[in-house]
Amino acid sequence: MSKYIRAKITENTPVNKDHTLLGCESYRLVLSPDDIPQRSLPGQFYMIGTDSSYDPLLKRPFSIFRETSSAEGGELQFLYRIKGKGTKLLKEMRKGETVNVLGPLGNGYPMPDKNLTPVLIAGGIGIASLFPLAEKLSGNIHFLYGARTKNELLMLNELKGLVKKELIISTDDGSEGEKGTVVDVLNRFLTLNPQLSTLNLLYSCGPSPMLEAVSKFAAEKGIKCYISMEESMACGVGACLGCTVKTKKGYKRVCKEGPVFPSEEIVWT
Amino acid sequence: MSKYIRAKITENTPVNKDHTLLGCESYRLVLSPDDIPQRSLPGQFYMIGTDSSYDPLLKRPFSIFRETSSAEGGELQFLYRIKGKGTKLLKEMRKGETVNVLGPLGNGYPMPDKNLTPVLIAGGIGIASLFPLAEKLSGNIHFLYGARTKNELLMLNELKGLVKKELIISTDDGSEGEKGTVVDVLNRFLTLNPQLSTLNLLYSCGPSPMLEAVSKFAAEKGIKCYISMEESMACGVGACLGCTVKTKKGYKRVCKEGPVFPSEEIVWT
Amino acid sequence: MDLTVNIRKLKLKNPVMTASGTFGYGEEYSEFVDLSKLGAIVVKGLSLKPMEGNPSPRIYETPCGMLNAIGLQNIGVKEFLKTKLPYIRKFDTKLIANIFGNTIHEYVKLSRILDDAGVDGIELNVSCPNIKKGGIFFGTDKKMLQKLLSTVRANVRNAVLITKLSPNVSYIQEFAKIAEECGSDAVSLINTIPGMAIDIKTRRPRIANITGGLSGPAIKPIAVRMVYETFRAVKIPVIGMGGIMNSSDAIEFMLAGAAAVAVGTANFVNPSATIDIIKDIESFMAENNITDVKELRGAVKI
Amino acid sequence: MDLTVNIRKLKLKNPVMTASGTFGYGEEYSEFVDLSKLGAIVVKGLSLKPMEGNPSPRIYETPCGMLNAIGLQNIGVKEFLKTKLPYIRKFDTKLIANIFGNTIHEYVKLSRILDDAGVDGIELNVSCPNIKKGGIFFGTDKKMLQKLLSTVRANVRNAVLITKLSPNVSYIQEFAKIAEECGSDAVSLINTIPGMAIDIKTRRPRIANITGGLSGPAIKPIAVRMVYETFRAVKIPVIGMGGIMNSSDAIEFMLAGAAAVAVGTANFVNPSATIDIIKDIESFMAENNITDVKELRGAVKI
Ligand SMILES: Cc1cc2nc3c(=O)[nH]c(=O)nc-3n(C[C@H](O)[C@H](O)[C@H](O)COP(=O)(O)OP(=O)(O)OC[C@H]3O[C@@H](n4cnc5c(N)ncnc54)[C@H](O)[C@@H]3O)c2cc1C
Ligand SMILES: Cc1cc2nc3c(=O)[nH]c(=O)nc-3n(C[C@H](O)[C@H](O)[C@H](O)COP(=O)(O)OP(=O)(O)OC[C@H]3O[C@@H](n4cnc5c(N)ncnc54)[C@H](O)[C@@H]3O)c2cc1C
Ligand SMILES: Cc1cc2nc3c(=O)[nH]c(=O)nc-3n(C[C@H](O)[C@H](O)[C@H](O)COP(=O)(O)O)c2cc1C
Ligand SMILES: Cc1cc2nc3c(=O)[nH]c(=O)nc-3n(C[C@H](O)[C@H](O)[C@H](O)COP(=O)(O)O)c2cc1C
Ligand code: FES
Ligand code: FES
Repeated sequence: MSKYIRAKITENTPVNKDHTLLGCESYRLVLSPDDIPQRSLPGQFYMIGTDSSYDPLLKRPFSIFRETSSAEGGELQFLYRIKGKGTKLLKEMRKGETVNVLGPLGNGYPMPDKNLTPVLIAGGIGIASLFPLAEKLSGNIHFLYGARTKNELLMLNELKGLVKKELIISTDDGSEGEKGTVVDVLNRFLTLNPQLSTLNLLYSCGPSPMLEAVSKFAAEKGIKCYISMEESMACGVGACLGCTVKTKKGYKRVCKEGPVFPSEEIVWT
Repeated sequence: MSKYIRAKITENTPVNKDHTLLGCESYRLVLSPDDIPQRSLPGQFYMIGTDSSYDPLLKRPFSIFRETSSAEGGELQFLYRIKGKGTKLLKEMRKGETVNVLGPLGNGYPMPDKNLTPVLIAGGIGIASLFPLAEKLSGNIHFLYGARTKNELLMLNELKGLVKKELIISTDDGSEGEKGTVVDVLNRFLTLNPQLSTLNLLYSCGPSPMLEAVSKFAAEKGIKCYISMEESMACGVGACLGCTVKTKKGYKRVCKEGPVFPSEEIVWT
Repeated sequence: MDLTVNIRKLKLKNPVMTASGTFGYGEEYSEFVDLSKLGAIVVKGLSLKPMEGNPSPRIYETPCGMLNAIGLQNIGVKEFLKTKLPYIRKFDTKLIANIFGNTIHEYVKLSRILDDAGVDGIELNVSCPNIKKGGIFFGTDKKMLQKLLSTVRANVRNAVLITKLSPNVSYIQEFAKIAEECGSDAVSLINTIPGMAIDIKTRRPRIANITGGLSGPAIKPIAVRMVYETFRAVKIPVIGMGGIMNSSDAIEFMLAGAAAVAVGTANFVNPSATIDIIKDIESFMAENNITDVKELRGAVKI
Repeated sequence: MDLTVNIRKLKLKNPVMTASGTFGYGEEYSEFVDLSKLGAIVVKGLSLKPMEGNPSPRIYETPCGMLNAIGLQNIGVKEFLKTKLPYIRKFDTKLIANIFGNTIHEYVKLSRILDDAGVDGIELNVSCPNIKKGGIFFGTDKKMLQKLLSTVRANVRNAVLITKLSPNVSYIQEFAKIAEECGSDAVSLINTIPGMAIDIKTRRPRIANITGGLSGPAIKPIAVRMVYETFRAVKIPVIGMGGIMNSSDAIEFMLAGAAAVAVGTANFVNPSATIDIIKDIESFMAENNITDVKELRGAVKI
């Protein structure tokens, strides 16, 4: 059961050091909802909006980053990057103000077989969706995390504490970790560890061109791969048919059949 | 010269005790503009808006309540009552956030002859516009101030300190001061002080039905009367012709030829 | 307090229905809305065969509104009857099927199938392209509309027949009159208004289909005006929609002349919008001593 | 960097003009805008005789937009020539007079007077009621429009002639084609869209005139679509407007096909909107290595 509830903001603060740098500005939003919704799965998301004005009108989808519950009630955590109108207004909201949230929504990542050590590949703010998967798998994963530049990288310390296998950081400009795209890194990583290719599983979340590259890579190597897709959303519950992606079985709704799809299903256009 | 400037909010707080009571919620807004605009006259106004969203779209007009200037810069003060969308959003704004202000606009109250002791008649939030006139006239005035109920009355202490002649408070429900409308009070006041009728001058600001009643009263008694009119505004500078009132000389713009008009000019419809 | 309204022979428990295409087949919102509380459910537009719809992006937010070009993706009438109709029938509400075809023949066939299946109402979406005449729409061509409606009318026996008008005309009331003359039981308006947005960085349209339909609060003043004009021109009931977000908006449409209203884009903003609107109409009536919601119909004071 | 654009023989220093009725006679905004920086000033609609206009309320804010029914209040062409024209002539910008009449004859007379007085452009507002035919508008009746435009065309010699189209039609490009065929130098669009709002407490229309014209960001997607459709249908320049608030919006209109743009409601929101837009178009061009603003015209990638 997903729910539509009001939630008070308990925190809404920058998460990266030099967060004012263009395209890097990222925030952590912590909400304490009036009513505790059902626990979510990694990869699921919430639609978040306000009702103070009709501009912006629609809610925006954000992956659930962390969930806690205590005797006093539950908490929902999100990581978001400033993109356009909606996120710009969200960052102006203060502790104590309320937002409306709808969720949890979508399918979430399917769990891997116990004997596998999957490779998680996050690009940019995709970290928000893969981090809880890494937690759920108790860090028994390899984690490749890429961004355009150092400032865009989030949760590095938390990742270092969590990931039990390889953690490889990369940036397009080489300002931190390896230089190159996360797909370059993936390529090198699997070339160095050929034993992982055949038996393994990839999970990826990030910008669409990256997902396409990861999917192609997975197809070439014959590795099973799950990717979390992004599309503009209106309803978030499967009613408007606005968020579809083309799959080999026709258009599917990112909000309902997704956001996580087996990469071989997607028809890239 | 009026100016269009950004101004930082330095205060935005409730001004009446039980300010949550329906229809009474009033706030004081203090702004420190980037650039000090020309000093205003009592009765002039500013258009205030934000640029965070297109809903609300238009700026809203507010009478200048107080102006201060110091070495560090000037301050503009407004008193406003919650009415609809725009004022509801305004009250949510915090210290440190910025608004856009356009002004000072309109004509303001004409100054009385030195030998006159005018009667100022404020209804409800009309106090915001007449208070600075009372100050400018150094309190050498009679002041009648009416509201629907006690909670709606603002600045009572300040008025008591300022007004040197009669200060008569009234409420429709009798919860403070005399019971009855401000026009009832005006009637009684001038009956008791017939000597004031012939030589005097009235200034009034308040809801439209009150202004109409005051105007009729002034016409009957043959007293000169200036009233500050309200109309919905778009531009505030005389360009859109949206804010007109019917006068004996055709439609006139409240934002340009007004907001203050000699009451005998207005054609009530 | 009487909240019931009649769309001719169809009695609704209250004047609030869902707008086609914004409420799926009802099921999608069943977690947030007790479907039995709704005046009626109008389902996503149905065609004879399943339709794929348009490529992405299909939606884009605009100031106080949104553009959509879903491309009438739907499961087809057969699948609808098999899986969706039985589901909705479990609830105590009326079911109105929204349909569209490329030819008059397709509309007729669809209407017959649905009428036979016992739906309560059939809403004809006449704003979709007529393939035969390439780019001419039933909804903007009076002769085509006349032909379509009289043919369909002759084939529908039980369901109430509603014509959903296109706002993309100079005088919508003229089209409403045609609907009335051809025997429509009601008209519904407005459908979305064609619009477009361009990404100045990529120089591409924001919607893959180039243009899309504008809905939401942005279009409300246009919709209210059209309902007002239509109400004065015809005697059949008018179902009003276009940017209804709350009970005040719904009441505004009723004052303009709507017998019932449909809630569209608002469902996306607030999944329980329909229920909130019904509740708040009741409160408004109580506060204003209105005992029958029908008193509001066309009661604007001119 | 070349910001100039041509509306046929009229060369503008940049593509940004003011929309009629939203900028008074220029003077009202002279405290906030260096008028010499504008591509052109389009003044409030003029009639032969001064007009009183409509009773209040004349304006009402709606979601991301506003309704207005000013009722074409204006000082009349005589007074305009005496006091307003000389004022604007002090600035280094082009002057376009927006006019309307109740009859073809009135349009002709007005155009002649203004052409003789040496205005740079005449914009015909054809969305106002034709008293003779009661409720039929030049702007929504093709035959009337044809007659009006060809008659006016024969009487204007020096000023460029611009036809301002009504959005209240099914296919605006058909009206643009008529304007082109009748010798209009350009078309401008869109005018406001008729709308209505009702106060549910008093049950009265929010605008004394009952209906008003909707403008502002709410209508932008509709306007962009119409500019796009028109640009593909005619060869004469298209002047685009409707909800332009900033340089991105202006560029969006140019990509859709506008040779120049007009800024309307935005002036109310930000009195220096026109100047900000010009500056920001320049920055956009610099950042994107665009040397000539004309490159943007119709450059949307389909
Ligand atoms: C399932 C899912 C999970 C997501 N999780 C996160 C997250 O955890 N953190 C985060 O920062 N971002 C996340 N996003 C992306 C986020 O939703 C967009 O960045 C956000 O909607 C942009 O809104 P805006 O108003 O700031 O931008 P604008 O570009 O102004 O948005 C305009 C419109 O486009 C839509 N839109 C634009 N970009 C996207 C997009 N990439 N995805 C969906 N809708 C879009 C918006 O909803 C809105 O309707 C997620 C997206 C999806 C689909
Ligand atoms: C010259 C002048 C001076 C004013 N001074 C003050 C003041 O000092 N303090 C104060 O509290 N109020 C003052 N007002 C009234 C104030 O402008 C309105 O209460 C306010 O605009 C309401 O906006 P809203 O969005 O909250 O209400 P809404 O009703 O939601 O407003 C909707 C629209 O109507 C317009 N509108 C509605 N009511 C009025 C109105 N009475 N006057 C003008 N426009 C209106 C708004 O501008 C807006 O466009 C003044 C009005 C004028 C004309
Ligand atoms: C995503 C979406 C899909 C729609 N699909 C249909 C449809 O299939 N058939 C139809 O007649 N109208 C359809 N509409 C139009 C709505 O039913 C309604 O007429 C319009 O959106 C105006 O109402 P609103 O502003 O409340 O959304 C759709 C609207 C939206 C936003
Ligand atoms: C208050 C107001 C008055 C207007 N007066 C006129 C007019 O006299 N003549 C005219 O052709 N258009 C007039 N218009 C229409 C504008 O010129 C413009 O076409 C329309 O507002 C859309 O642009 P916008 O959304 O940028 O305002 C007026 C618009 C407004 C808001
Ligand atoms: S957002 Fe509506 S179907 Fe996915
Ligand atoms: S508000 Fe525009 S003329 Fe007064």
